[in-house]
Amino acid sequence: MYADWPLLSLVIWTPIIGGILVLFAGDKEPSGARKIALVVSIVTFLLSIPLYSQFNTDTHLVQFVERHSWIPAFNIEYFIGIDGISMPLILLTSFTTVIVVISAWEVIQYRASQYFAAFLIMEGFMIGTFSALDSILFYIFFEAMLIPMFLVIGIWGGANRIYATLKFFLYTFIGSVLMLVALIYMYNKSDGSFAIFDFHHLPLSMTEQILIFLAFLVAFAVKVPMWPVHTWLPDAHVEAPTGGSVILAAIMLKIGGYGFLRFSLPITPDASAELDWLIITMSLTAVVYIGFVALVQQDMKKLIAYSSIAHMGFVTLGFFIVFRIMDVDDAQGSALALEGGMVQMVSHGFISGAMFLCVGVMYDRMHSRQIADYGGVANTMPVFAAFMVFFAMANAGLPGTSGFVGEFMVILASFKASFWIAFLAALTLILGAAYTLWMVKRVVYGGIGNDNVKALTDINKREVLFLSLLAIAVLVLGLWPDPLVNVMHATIDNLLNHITLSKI
Amino acid sequence: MIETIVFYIFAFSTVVTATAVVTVRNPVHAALFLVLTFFTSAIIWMTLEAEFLAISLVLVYVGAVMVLFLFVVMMLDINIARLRDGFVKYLPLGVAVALIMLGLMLNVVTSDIFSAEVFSEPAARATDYSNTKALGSVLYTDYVFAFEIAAVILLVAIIAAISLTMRKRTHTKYQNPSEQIKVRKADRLRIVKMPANGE
Amino acid sequence: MESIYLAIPLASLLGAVLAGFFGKQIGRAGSHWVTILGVGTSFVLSLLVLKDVAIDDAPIYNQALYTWMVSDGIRFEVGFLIDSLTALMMVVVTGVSLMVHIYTIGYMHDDPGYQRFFSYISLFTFSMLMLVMSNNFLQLFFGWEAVGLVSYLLIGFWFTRDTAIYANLKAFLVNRVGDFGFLLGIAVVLMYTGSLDYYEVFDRADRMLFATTQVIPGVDWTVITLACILLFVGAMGKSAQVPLHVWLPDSMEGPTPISALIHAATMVTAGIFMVARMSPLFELSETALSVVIVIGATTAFFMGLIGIVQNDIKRVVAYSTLSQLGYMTVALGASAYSAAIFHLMTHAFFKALLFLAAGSVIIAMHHEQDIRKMGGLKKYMPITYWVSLIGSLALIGFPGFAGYFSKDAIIIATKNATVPGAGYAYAMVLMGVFVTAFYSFRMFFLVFHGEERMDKHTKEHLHETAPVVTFPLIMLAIPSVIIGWLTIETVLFGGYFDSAIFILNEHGAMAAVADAFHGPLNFVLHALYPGPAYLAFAGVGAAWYIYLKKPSIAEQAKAKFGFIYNLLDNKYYFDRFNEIVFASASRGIGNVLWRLGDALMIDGLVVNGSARLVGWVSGIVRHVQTGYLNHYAFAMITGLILLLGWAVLG
Amino acid sequence: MTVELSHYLILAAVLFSISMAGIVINRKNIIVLLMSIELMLLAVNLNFIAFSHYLNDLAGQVFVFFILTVAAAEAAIGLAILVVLFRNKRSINVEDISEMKG
Repeated sequence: MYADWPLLSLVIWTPIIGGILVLFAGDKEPSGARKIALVVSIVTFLLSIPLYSQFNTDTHLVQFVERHSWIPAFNIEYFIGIDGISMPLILLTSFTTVIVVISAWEVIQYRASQYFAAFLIMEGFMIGTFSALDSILFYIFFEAMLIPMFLVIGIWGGANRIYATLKFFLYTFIGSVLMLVALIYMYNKSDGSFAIFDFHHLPLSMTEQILIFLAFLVAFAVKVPMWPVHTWLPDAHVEAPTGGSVILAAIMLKIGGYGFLRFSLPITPDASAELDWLIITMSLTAVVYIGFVALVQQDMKKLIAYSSIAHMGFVTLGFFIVFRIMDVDDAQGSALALEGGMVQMVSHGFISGAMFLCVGVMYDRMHSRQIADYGGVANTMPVFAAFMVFFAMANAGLPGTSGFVGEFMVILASFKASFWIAFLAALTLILGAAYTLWMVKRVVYGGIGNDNVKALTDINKREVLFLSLLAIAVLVLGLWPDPLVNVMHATIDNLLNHITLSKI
Repeated sequence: MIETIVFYIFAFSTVVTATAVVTVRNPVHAALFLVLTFFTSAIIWMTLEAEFLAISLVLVYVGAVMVLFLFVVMMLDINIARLRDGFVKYLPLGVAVALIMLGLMLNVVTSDIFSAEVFSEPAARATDYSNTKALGSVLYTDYVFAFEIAAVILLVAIIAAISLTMRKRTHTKYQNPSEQIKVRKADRLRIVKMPANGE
Repeated sequence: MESIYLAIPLASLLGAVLAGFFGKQIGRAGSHWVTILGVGTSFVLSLLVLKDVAIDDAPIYNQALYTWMVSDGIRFEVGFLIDSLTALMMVVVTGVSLMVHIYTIGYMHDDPGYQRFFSYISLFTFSMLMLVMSNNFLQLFFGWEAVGLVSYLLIGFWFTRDTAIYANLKAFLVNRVGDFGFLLGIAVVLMYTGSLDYYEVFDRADRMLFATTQVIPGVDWTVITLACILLFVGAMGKSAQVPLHVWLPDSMEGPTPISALIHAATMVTAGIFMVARMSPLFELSETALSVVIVIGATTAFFMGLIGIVQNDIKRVVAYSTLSQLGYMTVALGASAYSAAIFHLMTHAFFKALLFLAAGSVIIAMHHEQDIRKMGGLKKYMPITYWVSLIGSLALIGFPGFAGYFSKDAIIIATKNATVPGAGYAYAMVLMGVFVTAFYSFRMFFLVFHGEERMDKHTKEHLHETAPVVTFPLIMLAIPSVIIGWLTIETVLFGGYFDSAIFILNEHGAMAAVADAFHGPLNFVLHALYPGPAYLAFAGVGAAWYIYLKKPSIAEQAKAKFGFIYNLLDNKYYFDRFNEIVFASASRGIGNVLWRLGDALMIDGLVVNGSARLVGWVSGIVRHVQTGYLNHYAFAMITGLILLLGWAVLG
Repeated sequence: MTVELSHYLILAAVLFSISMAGIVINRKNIIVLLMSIELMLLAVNLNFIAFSHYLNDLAGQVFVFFILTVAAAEAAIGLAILVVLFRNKRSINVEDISEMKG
């Protein structure tokens, strides 16, 4: 039934057009705007489901392909399609957007229609980024999604939002400009093609590869973000409204990780192998260093932002530890590492989103993010406290929640490469638990800290709804990750085969 | 020969009047001298067989632009004395700049590149040759787009000039018929309940 | 049979879910009924399984339930392994849990979090069952962390108390340190055997035996040793072995039923169970066994010593738990796995009994836990008195009681153990017997005998606790007396564990015990020969003399051995050390990294620094832009002249 | 002695230099500044026409045509700005117009 539908295009453009509609709905009657937004986001989510259910897990070839000439002068095409590494992220995006729309329902009163429109349009751009197979198309989506996010933080953000937006924008923008240079270089080199898969098979010398690799690294490392280009993230998160934080953490960071898999590894396999020490060092620094930094944060959002960086460190670690594993005799574990990184991305999308929503729920009531302003929230908000503790445990990587799966796979795999890499990575078990649960202790537990906490009311049905949706996702993925992992196998195996072949 | 004499006379007066433009005290006088400069150069243009442009220079420039200048200058109540501050102070610098510039340019224009051998006097035109007609035929064919753009630029200039100088008069009283029609009873009439003042 | 296996954990889970999510709807009574029904079902079915395994000699059941994930050709599965070891553990877990459930009705009677509590303990039962029934490392780790989670939730059950939430965080983090090692251990196992299934791993253990790796460059380690030590680190965390024991005494902040169930009878023994389960691996590494026995012996003796100076009734019992866990660990190190499990079982009953009895005392004393404010309770609480006596006798290994059989078996095994460190361990466990008897009866005498030191108000209200409390006590007292007698022959020498536990021939400790064993009666009579039993009697005697006969001696000793007293009172300064070195240092490092690294270096110097550089340069260049029109005009003219000059003259 | 191209060019150069001197000298009087600019354009136009004549190419005259147009537009807007400026500041002294100075 779906065979001849341009399903992927629908998933990309429905939210964008829907967003424009929402914009037209105006702010005179905000309920109209948010109803349209909810319908659009749900429709998009429903449209994205066939991408999973109709997905053929036996092949590494891209599916749901649409290819039309777009700018013939430069051979730029509207070329989209998905494979095992982009499809889960698309579903994550469409799911998270629904959650964000629900979470902003009554909370956003100021220019509500524009707020919802920004998120819907951003959703379209993000899905476009994940499905673009033409590098210029990718680049356009990649940059375009910055604009709504820039507006979201800049308009609905906190006190210091201008600084945060500028930092966010400049950081990410500077990185991507270098990527554009690399793309154009390869365009010339490949006799006029911007198709990503043509780049995959483009022979490149070591010097070329290293330069291209570094260009991509800057673009994606900022997005992930990897230490030491991470400092925009805490600021952006702190200032962003709840929905902005959720999307930022749940989806935008994933684009960096996705970029590594789609561009860096297959296009520059030799450089990746050559420079793997760099990425591994940066990743482990992210895990350990950022873990310590997170421990001392006073601001809940900052703490979660830092924990995001630490968790994303696992993603990059998983992607690049592969080269170390391949040096060892039988190379078993390399697929484990890559898939672990992927699972970690998806799981982090749920968990960090949920954590930010939890903070948002409290912020809506208390208008403070400072840990010191809370204490004993469990007394007045028992249901909320249960959710908070649950997500905190997921954040600390408790088995049975999705947070465990990715970390587990990456740690297992990295042991193959080196005992000490695994050792440092596994420190997150302790550090992650320490910073998350210490925050929980100070915020949720204890006697009622002050009169403001005493006046808190427990979460309403709407808040229960979106938190439980996420809780179910986290739990299901933790108890049965197979459906997620299964779709990646063919693509990951193909990628592994590809990167073992030298391009020099 | 006659052309040479004409050229020298008008070239000389152009230079003199131009000098006067930049040196006289009163801006009104300066504007008038500028008008004279335009006149004399129009005649020089005539000698170069650019009749149409010569005429337009007089009509458009002298007739419109310079009159505008005069209007503005006379309309505004300008403190001339203040504007002349530093005239003497900057005179040497101005002369020096002009001389350097002139020297450099003369260096170029008197060189052999522009000598009479290279740029000889063109053959005389046929008597029925019309400069205006020729100009028109290229202007409306080869340069038609540029011409249109020029028209747009003028339009923009008009609108800009008007909108810049337009003043909002806040105290003017006027009627708004649509508001008058839309008015309802509730807008004008308030029924107040008063306690009955009965005996 | 498969559905029964599945039903055992799920019955508990169902109870937990019902009480947890619908606690308000089904009410307080509803909550305890569903959970007790759930755990009761689990218990009955577990007994059925035990009968099946022990009496009917059912074949080992090893089946995957479902595939958790397949990656890189490795199947991660969730499944059950039901053999003698599992069956025994299941019965112990569900049995003690059932008793604790019933006891809780009385203990938590007035608590507002009643439903939550029942939900938690049922959830704990589920997690523990998943742990012991697992047939692979992944699920083991699941259960491992899940019981840790429930323990965290339950220690912090009274979350308004600062001490409770401090203790639960501490417990979770210390356990995480253990899990950290455990996870790395699992990674070793997976990477060298390519599987996480127990049996497949055991089959391929020789791959680890002959492989070496260099953790520290230049030093070759046998992989199996590395794997076993890492796995044992996990056990150290969960079973509270030195130096990861610090969480257990603090965990007494939780409600007493929890202390009985989780922090005495079941969860803390997960480490012991795990090592026993891994016997085919540990047997292959002499070094690992040696580490195990030394750590265990240290815990057994030194933690017992601390018990002498504690005044909180629950903490005394907690330190005795630590010490007993040490005994079990020693048994593991001595390759006497079955003795360890046997002690685990007897200990589960009598320690749960002691805790619940302590809880009974605490209820009667209106939540007063200081034994210095008790005394002479015997006449007020006869049932509690007698069950406490039984529990204490079992604990000190009084001949004939359950603890005697298991502890004596361990001591004999240790004596015959050959791994390095066994001699040290033997000395420690022997001294431990005396210490155990001493602190147990110190507490017993201080609580139940002697003068009545409580205040008047409390005294007036003193009475025996309700039947719902005393019933589980009696139910636990019975096995505390007889279970050793009944089962020693089967469990230790009857080849019951042959299918589950693997012992190399050269590790003959257990065989030596078997040689010395000629029936339970003979084993009891064996106590008459000079040996540990006399040490226990001496301990009781000393306690009686010092604390009942001449209480002044205690004070004098305290004054005279001030240094030792302080050392013990401060628990060898472990807490202080951790507080300073780990907690403060982590925060310090975090602060330095954040303020220096992130804020100053990266943000300050690089990010804002580059912004400032741009600002600084433009601040200088800006002066060119004076804002005066004529300056610009002049600049233009100058530029024009220069350009022209360059074109003409250049 | 006939008139050659260079004569016209010299005349244009002299005019240009005078207007440039005018800009420097009358740096405070914005009206004269505008007039100087007109003069400058006149010099340029003269060049265009002279070349057009000697090269026999009408393109030069077309350019002058456009320059005249733009110059007229420029003068109109410039004067309009001037008027607004005078209204607001009661002065057309260049030194008073330094709002751009940060």
